Amino acid sequence: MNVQSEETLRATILDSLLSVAPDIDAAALDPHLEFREQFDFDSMDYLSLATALHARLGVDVPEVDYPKLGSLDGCVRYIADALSRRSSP
Amino acid sequence: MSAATLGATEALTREHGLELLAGMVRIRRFEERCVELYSATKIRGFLHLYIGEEAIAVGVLRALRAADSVVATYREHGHAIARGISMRSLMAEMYGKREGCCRGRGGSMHIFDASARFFGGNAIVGGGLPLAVGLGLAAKLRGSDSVTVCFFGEGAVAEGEFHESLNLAELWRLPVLFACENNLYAMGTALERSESETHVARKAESYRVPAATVDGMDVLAVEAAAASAVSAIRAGSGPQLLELLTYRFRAHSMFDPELYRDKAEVERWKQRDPIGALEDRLRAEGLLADADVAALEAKIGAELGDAVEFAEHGTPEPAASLAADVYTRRAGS
Amino acid sequence: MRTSYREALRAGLRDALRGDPRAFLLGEDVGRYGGCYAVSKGLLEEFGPERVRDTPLSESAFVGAAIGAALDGLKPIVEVMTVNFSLLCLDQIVNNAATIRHMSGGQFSVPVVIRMATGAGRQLAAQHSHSLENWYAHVPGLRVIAPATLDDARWMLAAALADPDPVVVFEHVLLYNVEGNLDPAIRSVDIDRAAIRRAGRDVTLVTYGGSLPKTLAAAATLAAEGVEAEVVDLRTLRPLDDDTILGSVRKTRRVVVVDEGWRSGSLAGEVVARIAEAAFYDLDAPPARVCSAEVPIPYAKHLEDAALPQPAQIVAAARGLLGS
Amino acid sequence: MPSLGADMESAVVTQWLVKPGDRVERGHVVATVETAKGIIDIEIFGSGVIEKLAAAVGDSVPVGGLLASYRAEAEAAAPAAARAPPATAPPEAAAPRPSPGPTPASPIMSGAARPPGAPPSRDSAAERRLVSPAARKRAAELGIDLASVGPARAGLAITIGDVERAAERAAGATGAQPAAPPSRTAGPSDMRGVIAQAMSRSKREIPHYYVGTTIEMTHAVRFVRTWNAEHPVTERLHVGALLIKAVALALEKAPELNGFWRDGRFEPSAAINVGTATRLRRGGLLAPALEAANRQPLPNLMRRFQDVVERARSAHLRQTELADATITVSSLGEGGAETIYPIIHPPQVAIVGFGSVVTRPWVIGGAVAPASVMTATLSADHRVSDGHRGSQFLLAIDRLLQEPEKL
Repeated sequence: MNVQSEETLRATILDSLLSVAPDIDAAALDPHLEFREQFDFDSMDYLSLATALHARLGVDVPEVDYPKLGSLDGCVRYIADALSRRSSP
Repeated sequence: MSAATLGATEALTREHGLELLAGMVRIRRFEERCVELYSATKIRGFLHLYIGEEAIAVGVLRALRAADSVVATYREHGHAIARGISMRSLMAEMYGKREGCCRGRGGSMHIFDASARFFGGNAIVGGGLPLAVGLGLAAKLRGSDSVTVCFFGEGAVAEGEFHESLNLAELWRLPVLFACENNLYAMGTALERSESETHVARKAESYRVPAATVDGMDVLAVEAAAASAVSAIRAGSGPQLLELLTYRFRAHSMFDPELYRDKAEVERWKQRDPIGALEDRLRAEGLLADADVAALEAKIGAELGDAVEFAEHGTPEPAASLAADVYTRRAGS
Repeated sequence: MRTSYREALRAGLRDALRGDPRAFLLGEDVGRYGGCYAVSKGLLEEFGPERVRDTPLSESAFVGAAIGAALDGLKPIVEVMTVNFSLLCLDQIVNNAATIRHMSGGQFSVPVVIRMATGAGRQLAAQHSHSLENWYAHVPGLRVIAPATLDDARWMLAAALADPDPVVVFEHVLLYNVEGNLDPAIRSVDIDRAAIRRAGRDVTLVTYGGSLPKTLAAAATLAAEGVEAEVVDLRTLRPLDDDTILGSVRKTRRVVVVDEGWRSGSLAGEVVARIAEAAFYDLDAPPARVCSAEVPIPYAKHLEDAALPQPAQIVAAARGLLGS
Repeated sequence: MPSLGADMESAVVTQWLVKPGDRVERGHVVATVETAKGIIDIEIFGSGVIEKLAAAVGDSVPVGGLLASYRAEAEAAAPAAARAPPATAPPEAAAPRPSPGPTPASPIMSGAARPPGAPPSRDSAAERRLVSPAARKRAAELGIDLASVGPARAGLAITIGDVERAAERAAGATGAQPAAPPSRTAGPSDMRGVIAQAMSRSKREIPHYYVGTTIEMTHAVRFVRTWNAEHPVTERLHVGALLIKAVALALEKAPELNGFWRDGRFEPSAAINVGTATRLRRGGLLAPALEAANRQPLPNLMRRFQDVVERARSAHLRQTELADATITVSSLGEGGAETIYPIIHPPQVAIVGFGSVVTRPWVIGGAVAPASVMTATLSADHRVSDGHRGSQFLLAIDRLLQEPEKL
């Protein structure tokens, strides 16, 4: 995975995040910090985020993995991993 | 006048006499039954009785042919029966049944019959006179020799339509016989209380319409006057008017307290009952026996009983067809 | 072909008298005088006094006589000088012509056509200027029509004569001198339907008779402001063509009814009521009416103008509904 | 300042459309004011000449406070009898809505402001918002709350075009342009005020009673976990959906908890529309309704639940969704407190509170063991129901949650 594609992925994830929570300030987002802390996310928000990511990227995140979607960095890591697993046999 | 002078100048055959008698008795019995049926609430609305005036309808209408036309008033049961409209058709109309001549739309005051060229009872006093003028105009424009008889009461003489119609009919020389049934009262208003000139015939003369005054209680006199007038009209004389002096024996409509006329006056006129007068003359001349009267009454009783039965068993016009015949082609608003 | 409304009516009369021996014209001064508004000028010479029949000033008798003749199957065409005079024969029209078919249980029809002038605009004051179309349009048994265009003036009489029932025809006095070209393609008109005289999407202007030219003028003014008004000419005042009226209102959602009659109890009120009953939920604004002021029509020109619906009022009413 | 609804106590003047000396006619819009529900036109209730503007733009004026005075025809200066329509449009559809409630009499309604001879009663036409019949019909078809639609210009009626434009904006907002709110749904700044008013009214007017119980959630939690392991993300469940469904089903047998208190009496609702109190990230909360929640299969209810929560948090709710609820559920969710004692949202008559699901010692089969449990509370209107009925209702919810597969 090259830098270019990670940036694209990050933008897509951020877009998905904003589609679920359009009221958050993307400029002030801290990629390391948990959404729960930054934006008061609850389980419904995580479910919505997982649904949005599934719609955009086709990645079905199991419920047990929701905690891994906790921050933007976490999301990028998890999704990139899932995508690479899917593309390689 | 007395019964002895009735139709003094007319020769009378038994057959002719019995026809006239039967014509008047049919009307009389029909209306007497109507009174009963009205009291039993089988007939509703206004019911204006012709009792006492039968000689006019019978006498005048004998002068007409099938192609002639009749325009009548709201007191028109007598005219309708004398013109040959069946008792069944009339009684069913009184009952408001679909078998009635107007399918229950007209009732007592609005009898119409196309086959009899009977253009209506008309409940607007004077409203029929212009129609008669129009029927006369149609005959003239067609070049036919048919005559229209227009019945109206003396009350209509106060309406403008009387004057307009007489003027127009004479102006255009139309074949119309204006038959004024002068029974002295327009509802409760005596003629002398409403007219400066109480001789209707004189009013007609002012329009140059030939006019005669006739004893309306003498069926033979009426018949003779009408025959003469109609034949002149048919020959192209233009309109004529007959003022037929008569009297209604009963109230204006079904009941009224008759405050406007004297009981003695009513009794006096009843002595001149046109039916009784004709009977008297026929008996006096040996043309009528008790058995004739009994046979006549039995026949009329049967006809009337059949008519009532027919009306009783008639079908009410369905309310769904309420709007029928408002227009020829459609129901619209 | 250049013609006037008056000439178009006359051509219709001539057609009728030529085409049907049962037809004849009668009325005050229709013969030698040539008609109060010169509509029947020349017809006496062509058809003779039996069929172009002058009458005395006896509205009840000659209208009643026409009804009587119609009862016997003739096709009389009566001219009553003005609607105001027709009140003298209201009895014959309302109590006889309109009722006899029904009262006789369908035995008799009354195929009479009664023409009368109506309306104001010629400074004839209160006894020659009124618009009482709604009086007749109220009565079941009558058909009431109001030709407002040259083509309708030309062809409506034939349609009226073809109707077996009594037809009252209203000719607005201001229309007699209107000139224009007849549409050669039109050889008959449908007196069951209203006509869309101008298509538009923003507001419906419903009118009839003498108010049609004013309403079209108002529509032109509105068009210059970008408002596309649809103009519905009722043509037949009874029975009303609900489908055309409602169809237009459902499209534009706004309606102004222009009626030279007085507002109270007016035909405009009837049109508005039907719209409210049948198209309430399609309306985007309350229906509006432009009617005559509730005064007997006065003589002086400026007063007469002030009493009558004018294009400016129609424009204002439409603007009011559009909030423009 | 006219009262524009029972919940309104004051409003901020946003614009004056007249100045002293202007002639005004009854029905003219003289000013606009901002209320919790949006910007509303103020109509004048009489005709005359404006004398003085008593409030400046930006001023908050309490209901009944003086906005301006005008000189009525042939009269001395009178307070401006300005009235505006209630912000809440009359009900459009069969579903019950909260009514605007009675309007308290205010000084501006009295005295010289009234035209001579006019009765002292309220003028309903002047209060009514002008909405065309076509606009009402279209709004009902599109599910657009008319309170969220404004006329093309102050003083005009709302037309079908206005409704359709509002619908287009709403459609656009839920699609590509999330930044444009479809309606004048209360924003964060005035959200607090709305809550304050509604809750003050609730505590002032509604005699609450409270019952509570602890519900074992082992089965429900396991059911959701199993379901979610077996289903893709688009079909997953949330415990909250089970709670809503249980409440809705239990309500079928507790009609006195479902409906509205209006005009001094209870109006039960045939429909069971469960409002879900949804916390917003920037503070405040909204309670969009899940309509006919008792009749929807759980997966459908879940999708709808997820949808309204998402849209509530992104300010895409329609006003109807806020007005339709016949009862409210307030659930604290995971990681929260164990018990909540919620306050009824008027004109509803009950609210159900669920605490966080926690692991606590629990007696199972005579022995104490760790179990997932949750506290359920009911706050209900004592004018309509009693504690015993409330208690039965909670126990019914408990029973339903023990068999989650049947929900």
